[in-house]
Amino acid sequence: MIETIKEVINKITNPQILFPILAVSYLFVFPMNNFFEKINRKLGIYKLWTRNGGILMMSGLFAFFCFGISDPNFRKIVSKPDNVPIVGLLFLVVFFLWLSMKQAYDNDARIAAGKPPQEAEDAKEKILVWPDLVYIEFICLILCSVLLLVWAMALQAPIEEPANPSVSPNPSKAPWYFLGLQEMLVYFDPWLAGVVFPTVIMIGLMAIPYIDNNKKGSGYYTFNDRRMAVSIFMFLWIVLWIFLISVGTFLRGPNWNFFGPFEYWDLHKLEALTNVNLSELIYMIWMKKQLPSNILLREMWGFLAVFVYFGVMPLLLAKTVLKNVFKNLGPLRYSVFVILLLFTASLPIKMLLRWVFNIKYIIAIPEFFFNI
Amino acid sequence: MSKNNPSKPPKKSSGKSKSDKKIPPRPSVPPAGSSANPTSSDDKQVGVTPSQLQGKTGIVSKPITRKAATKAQTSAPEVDRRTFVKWLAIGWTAFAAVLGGYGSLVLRYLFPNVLFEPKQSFRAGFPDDYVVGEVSERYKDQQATWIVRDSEKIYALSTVCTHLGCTPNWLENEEKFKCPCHGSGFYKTGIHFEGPAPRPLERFKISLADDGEIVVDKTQKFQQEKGEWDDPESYILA
Amino acid sequence: MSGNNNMFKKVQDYIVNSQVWKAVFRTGIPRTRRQRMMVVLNGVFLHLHPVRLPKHAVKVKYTWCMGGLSFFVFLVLTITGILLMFYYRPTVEYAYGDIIDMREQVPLGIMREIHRWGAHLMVITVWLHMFRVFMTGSYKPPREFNWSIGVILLVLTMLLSFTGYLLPWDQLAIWAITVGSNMAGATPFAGTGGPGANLLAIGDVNFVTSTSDAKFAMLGGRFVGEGALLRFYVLHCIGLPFVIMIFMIVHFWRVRKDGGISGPT
Amino acid sequence: MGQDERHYNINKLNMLFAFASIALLLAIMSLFMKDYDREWKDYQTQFRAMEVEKARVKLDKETLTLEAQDEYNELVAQLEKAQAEFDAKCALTDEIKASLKEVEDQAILVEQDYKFRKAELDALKYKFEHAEAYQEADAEKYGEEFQALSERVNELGLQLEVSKQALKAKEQEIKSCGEELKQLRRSQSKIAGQRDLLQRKLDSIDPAEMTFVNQIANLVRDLPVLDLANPNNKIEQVVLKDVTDNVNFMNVPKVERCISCHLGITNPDYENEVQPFKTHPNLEQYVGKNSPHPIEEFGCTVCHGGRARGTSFNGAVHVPSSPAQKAEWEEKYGYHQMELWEDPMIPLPLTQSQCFKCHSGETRIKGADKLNLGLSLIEKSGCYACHEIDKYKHWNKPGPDLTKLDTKISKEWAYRWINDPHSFRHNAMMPAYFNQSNNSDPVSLKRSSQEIHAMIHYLFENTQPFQQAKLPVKGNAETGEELVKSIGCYACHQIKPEADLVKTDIDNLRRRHGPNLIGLGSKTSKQWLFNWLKDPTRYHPKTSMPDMRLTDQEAADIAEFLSGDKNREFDAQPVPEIDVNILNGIVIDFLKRGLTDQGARDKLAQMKLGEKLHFAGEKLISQYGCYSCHNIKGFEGAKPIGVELTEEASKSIHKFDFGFLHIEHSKHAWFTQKLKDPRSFDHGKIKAPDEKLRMPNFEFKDEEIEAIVTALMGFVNTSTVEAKKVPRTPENLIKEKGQDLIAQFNCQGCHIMEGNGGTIASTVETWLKEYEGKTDNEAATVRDSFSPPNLHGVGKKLDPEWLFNFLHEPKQIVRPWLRVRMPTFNFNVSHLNSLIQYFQAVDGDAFPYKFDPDTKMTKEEYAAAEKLFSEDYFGCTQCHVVGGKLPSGSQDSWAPNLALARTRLQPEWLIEWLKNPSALMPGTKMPTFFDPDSYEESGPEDILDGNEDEQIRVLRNFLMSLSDDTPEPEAKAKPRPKSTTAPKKAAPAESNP
Repeated sequence: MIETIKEVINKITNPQILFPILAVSYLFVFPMNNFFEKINRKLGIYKLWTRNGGILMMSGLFAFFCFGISDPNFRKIVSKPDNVPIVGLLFLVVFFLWLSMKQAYDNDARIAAGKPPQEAEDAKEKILVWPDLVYIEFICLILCSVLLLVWAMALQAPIEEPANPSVSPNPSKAPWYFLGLQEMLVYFDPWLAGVVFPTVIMIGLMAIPYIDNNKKGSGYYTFNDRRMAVSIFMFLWIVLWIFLISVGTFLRGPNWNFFGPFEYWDLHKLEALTNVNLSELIYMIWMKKQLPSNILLREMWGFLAVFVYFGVMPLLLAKTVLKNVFKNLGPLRYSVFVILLLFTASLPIKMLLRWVFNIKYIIAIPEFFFNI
Repeated sequence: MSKNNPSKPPKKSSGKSKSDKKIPPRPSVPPAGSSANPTSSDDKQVGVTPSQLQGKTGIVSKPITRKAATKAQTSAPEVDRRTFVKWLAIGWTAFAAVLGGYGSLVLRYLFPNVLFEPKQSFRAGFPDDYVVGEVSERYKDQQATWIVRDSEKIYALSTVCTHLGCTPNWLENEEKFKCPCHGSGFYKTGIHFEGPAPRPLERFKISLADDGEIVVDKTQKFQQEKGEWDDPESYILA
Repeated sequence: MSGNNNMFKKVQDYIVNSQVWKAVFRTGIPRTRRQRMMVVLNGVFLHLHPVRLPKHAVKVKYTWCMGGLSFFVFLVLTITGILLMFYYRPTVEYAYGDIIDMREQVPLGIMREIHRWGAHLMVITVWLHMFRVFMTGSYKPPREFNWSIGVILLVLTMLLSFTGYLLPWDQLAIWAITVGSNMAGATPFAGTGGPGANLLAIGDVNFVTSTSDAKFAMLGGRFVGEGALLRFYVLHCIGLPFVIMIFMIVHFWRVRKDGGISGPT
Repeated sequence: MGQDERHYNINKLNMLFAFASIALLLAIMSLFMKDYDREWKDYQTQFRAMEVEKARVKLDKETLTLEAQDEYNELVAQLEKAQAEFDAKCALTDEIKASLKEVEDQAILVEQDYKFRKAELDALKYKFEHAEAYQEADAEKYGEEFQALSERVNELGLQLEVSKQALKAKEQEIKSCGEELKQLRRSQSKIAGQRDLLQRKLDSIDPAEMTFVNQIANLVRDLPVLDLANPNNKIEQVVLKDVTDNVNFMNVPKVERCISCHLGITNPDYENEVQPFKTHPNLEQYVGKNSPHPIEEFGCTVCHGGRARGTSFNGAVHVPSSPAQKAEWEEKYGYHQMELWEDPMIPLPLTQSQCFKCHSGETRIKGADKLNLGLSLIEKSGCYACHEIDKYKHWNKPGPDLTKLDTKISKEWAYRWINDPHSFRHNAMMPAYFNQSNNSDPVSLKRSSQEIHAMIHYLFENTQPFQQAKLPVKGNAETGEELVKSIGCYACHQIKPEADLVKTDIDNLRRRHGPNLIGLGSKTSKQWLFNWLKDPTRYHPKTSMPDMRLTDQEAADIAEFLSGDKNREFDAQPVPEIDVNILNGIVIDFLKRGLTDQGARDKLAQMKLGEKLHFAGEKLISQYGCYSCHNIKGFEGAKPIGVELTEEASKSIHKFDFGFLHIEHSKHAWFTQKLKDPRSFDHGKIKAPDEKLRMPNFEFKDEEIEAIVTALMGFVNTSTVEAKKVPRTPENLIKEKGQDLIAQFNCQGCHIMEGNGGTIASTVETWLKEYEGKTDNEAATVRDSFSPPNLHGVGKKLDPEWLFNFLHEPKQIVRPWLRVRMPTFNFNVSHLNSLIQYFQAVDGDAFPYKFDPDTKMTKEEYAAAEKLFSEDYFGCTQCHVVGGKLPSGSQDSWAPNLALARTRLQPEWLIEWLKNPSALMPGTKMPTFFDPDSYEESGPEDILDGNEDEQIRVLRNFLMSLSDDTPEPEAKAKPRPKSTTAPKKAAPAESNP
């Protein structure tokens, strides 16, 4: 029985399955528009953000780890000193997600009832910084110190064999906070995953205040007032960042193969990795022709796809789905926003292409290290 | 206080400091008996709480004073005060101890458990290895030490000339140490007798180990001009 | 008992009224409202705060205290980091042994554990701080710029952690950095493995080579070796802390100048 | 609550603060405790208690023995008396003190005055010199002043001397009074020195002996934080400059902290204590201060492995030597395997492996029996043929030459042999390639049979013609058997099946130098055996089988005897037919490597059966690496197929494929498994036939595996101990080369060399019993007389020229009574020279310097010598053979031919030998005529005035003059051969081992 459950979990946690599940369910958990909102209400998903929902989520997570810890493979991965912070991170993220969403929903309810949000209610009253704030901060610091000391006593900082440039450990992992990027390496070339994407992420983050011109929702927790912003952020933060880090930490073993949480990390496990480039797919498989020798001709379709994606899609979106957004943001903001959005979406799209069509590169010009 | 705080209007601050001085004794006055009876609220209104006093200083608006007073009515203030002091005292005592802990943590951290420096003490064989009246140069290069045995004792001489730190040579025929740099001369005992050296050579601490072997400890020095050569640690009897 | 008490009181009064005490603690015990305000105004650290705040801003539920904790953990890291520098030598010869000795020999070498876990904790608190700021919409005008500073602080935090990762000079360190630095080698135009590198050539002379690309600039060598160790050490101990301090000052300053902690308008 | 500008209840905050602070305080305190609580501190505390206990016991013993000594008691009494006397007479009275003080004060004053003036003088001197040098005006003035002052100083100097003398006299006066007391004290401390030392030690370490304050201090010094100052518990470490740890980028000095817990390691008092306090065994050899491997220079981990910096049980990476010990450690020390250290401790049974790091040149390392056994097994099994090992680079291929195979064996025999060599001969050296754990399934078995056919086809097709002489005479099996048993075949061969119970040791391995000779009748023909015995090198030019110089009759007899033994069971094994289908499969697999699928198929269709067999055979021989051990035509110069082993044990553990086997993940476990079942790492894997593991099975016994693993664990990168290696001096190199040759030619199968070998003696004993009718006891006592001689001291004894010729071609019979024969080995000139140099190096004799003393004698001398030689005196001829004249005594005590002394022995040695034979060769039968204890009276008085030296000299000269009817040895006629003027028979240097 327990073995079957483990088997099922091993299967489900495969990113090919788990990622789509997360991506789809995310739409209902953080509904972007009324359609999803309706379903959310109908299914009662919003109840997650109540006290009971919080208890349920936290205890569910806790129960999962309790269940898993009896398994030697799971225990080994989870209790690696450098992985413990990520376990902690998972609990913290779930907790704070719940905390923020609960307050947001409470406030939304108040606003719906015609009352100001809780923060506005509170803000009417002024509090002296000394002693309340200062004191509470001080206590926080002390508790934080306690946490740090206990952590330091409980876990030894890892130290492995002396550095050896001729023997690379399998798997070689980047520090955990970069594992999201390393996970992207599976789908993108290093220049994209390691350089362009981090840069875009940084610029995108910095650009948030300038794109989001929604006047509402400043200084209080709310979901209704800034549905679009919150749900996009949640996708980036929970699905593309925290989730990929967890995958990279717990589920990627030797040779960067996927391993379920209850699976033994076998060095010799092989996975079929057979990929084709878009050009090959089009010319050789669909058109049954040879690859043209001219690079530009060969990669014509790829360039076209990229052009359509970044050039035509924004216009199309502006006319259709994002009509309102375009109206709200104006052309300049909109174009920055939509480009960032498309960059964001390119990761799941590339993942899907890989999983469904085994596509490796949209544009593949290895002669110039230019692969997309 | 006004002296210390020249930027503030003196009048105000002096007034405040006056009231400040008055306050502390008052809340502490109520005897133990009254605290056992916290519900007798009428009396308590006489006892002035700090928040009321704040009101009196006139910085805070009236309604707050009133509120505070009502609050004082409902929750026994002197009990509050006692618990206040109690927990605060516990908290700060513990925190002071924590600071002490941090201090000793850093202090202890500064002294490692091992040293990578070359050892300052060395074993120099057994007393019988040395001939009476001879200056042994066995440890001159490695340890910068001469070991001398005379008719009654063995002592360890530093090979550093007291003039400018050169290493003198032992001239066996002339029975003296002669420094090649500036010509200082020392007797076998280390006493200087010629040249510019201002004082005799130094002697090192010397002792016998458990197994009877000689141990020379270079961290401890004995100087003749300070009369330290009589110290029993500066020689061993042979 | 009461005599003792009086005695105690007298001594206390004497001390509290002495010139030294007053010179140090300007405001005295902050019992009055005014004193309480003065404490905050006069203290160099406390005056990061305004004197009064709207109530929601005092609630931990609202702020999660994550910004403050991030700063506190940074201070802890600075102190433990300085102490670690007493025993650590950034050379391929000694680095590994020195770290081993932190556990085997150095008294209270647990300092290293505090430092390492503190670094992880700081990354987490910074992320959660940003999460909170986003959820409360606190980046909205007038705080747009400070959000951008915050993003820079986030990047610096991760870089600090990343540079520190190499210093133990064990397998974990060297290969994590190798993976990380290989990405730098794929920088477009500036890395030998990146697209466009071979366009930066005049005639047959290539200007982006393995000794002149982005990866080399990072490592001070073609691969992770002595040069990388020293560079990372200098960046970790001096370069990045210096930069992050400057940005932190700006960040804190802007928090106050942008109207204090965010709240509903 | 809200309106007073407060939000939180201050009391609750206070409480929260108090709790948080207390929590933090507790956290810090436990931090201190955790840091303070170290294993080594506990051990040191325990050790101190033990030390106190031991010191107490010793002190008591010492005191008791002292008090039992009269001398001591007397001394104590005297001392008491002297003390009393001293107190009465010489006590320092105030008066004396005052007078001394007066003199002292006077002296100080004078000295002070002198010093002041001296200082002024020095200053003035400088001024004067300066002024003169720069020709200043007042130079003259200074000169005068200087003159005046120096006179004054001289005067003062005199005064000073006087006052010092006075002081000295005064002091002497006081001192002399106590002189006797001092003398007594000194002699007491001489006698009771040991006790005083112990007492002093005890005072410093035993809390019971301390004052109260010191007891407190003793406690306080080890408290947390305060232990920064001067603690009892300290980490002890040794930093080794020239023994290093490899941290991949460079080698860094080892920092050894093992002695922080292993506190009694160098102290013989702790022999019976438990770990970690136990004394190291064999302190004279290891760790001890006067041993060749003192701990200050070698540390511990250079031999034992592990993490030298570790200060905890797990941190030092201890490794248990058995599952039982592992369980024990887990309970006792919380042991867990530390995976993240590449150099874990070597399990105790394998520790000898590390001797190889520095002693790798030596063929047999003294004291490392297990390692030696492992190395011997590697040599015997020919591991070095497939796996390159630096040490054995120049060794010959271990297997026989296969280029003339068709004359020796049949195809059927070859099939059965390759299929299962151990079924023919239980201890065959040829390992088994087939019927192994990865090729025993039905499909593989079928394929195997065709593979063998193909290889045999190739081998028999690629042979050279070999002319076999016909048997000239008919042999007699019984005589043959006697010959085999007596002439020395048993030094290298065995015939009877060896019981499995026989332990594998070096001696047994020497007996297995050549193959076991059972069942030879099934293998080869009488004729081939005859030809082989007559001249082995004709069939196999590089064989180590020597020429026994057999007559035709002898060779025929032996051939008759050996070929009589047949292995019927083996002969009955079926040989399957060639199956073309399976063969096609094999061929096409190989064809596909170079061709396309279709191309391969086309090619196959064109091949005839013979071609297929030839093609597959060639590929298979190269796949299995048969040519690594055997000479096979077409594979000259092919590279061996195995992994190089020179630094095998330095390879990262990650590079060992443990497959799906659940064994301990350590190198030694992997080696053990590999040797036990070489193919087992294929277990559970799906592999094509040519991807499968190929290492054959040698069917080693468990103890053999342990020995080989010991050797393998020593095959490491030695850059970390470069400075500690046995120095590569010319002498060492010569010795090592000689030892290497001795191992290759199995000299120690017959001779005892450097105290080892001579394993043939036991078979000589059997022969004596079987054929000479000796009883068990007789045979045991005389067996050494009938065994090959002990070669102890040969370098000093034998004339190098003679030795050279003898080794090359042992024509001269030194010991005619011996049945065992010194064979003619296939030595080349460089071998011969190396061996002679080796013999001389072992004896510390300079080579090739030779001193020829004058051996001429006067008539009287000759007469005297003859007398000594005669029956009346020493009776040399009773035992010694002289030319054709056999001795008169019993054969058991016969001794070498004295007629050869002139050419064979070194004259200098002969003198020493006559003087005291047993000093040169302990246990020799040669009687000692000149008793070394009473040398002056030992010689007969009536000859040469009883002058022993003279007697020995003339006797020596007499012996050197002896000759017999045997012709003058040719060596005398020729100049000493150099390597360029090699004797005809010796093969050129490069063609031989």
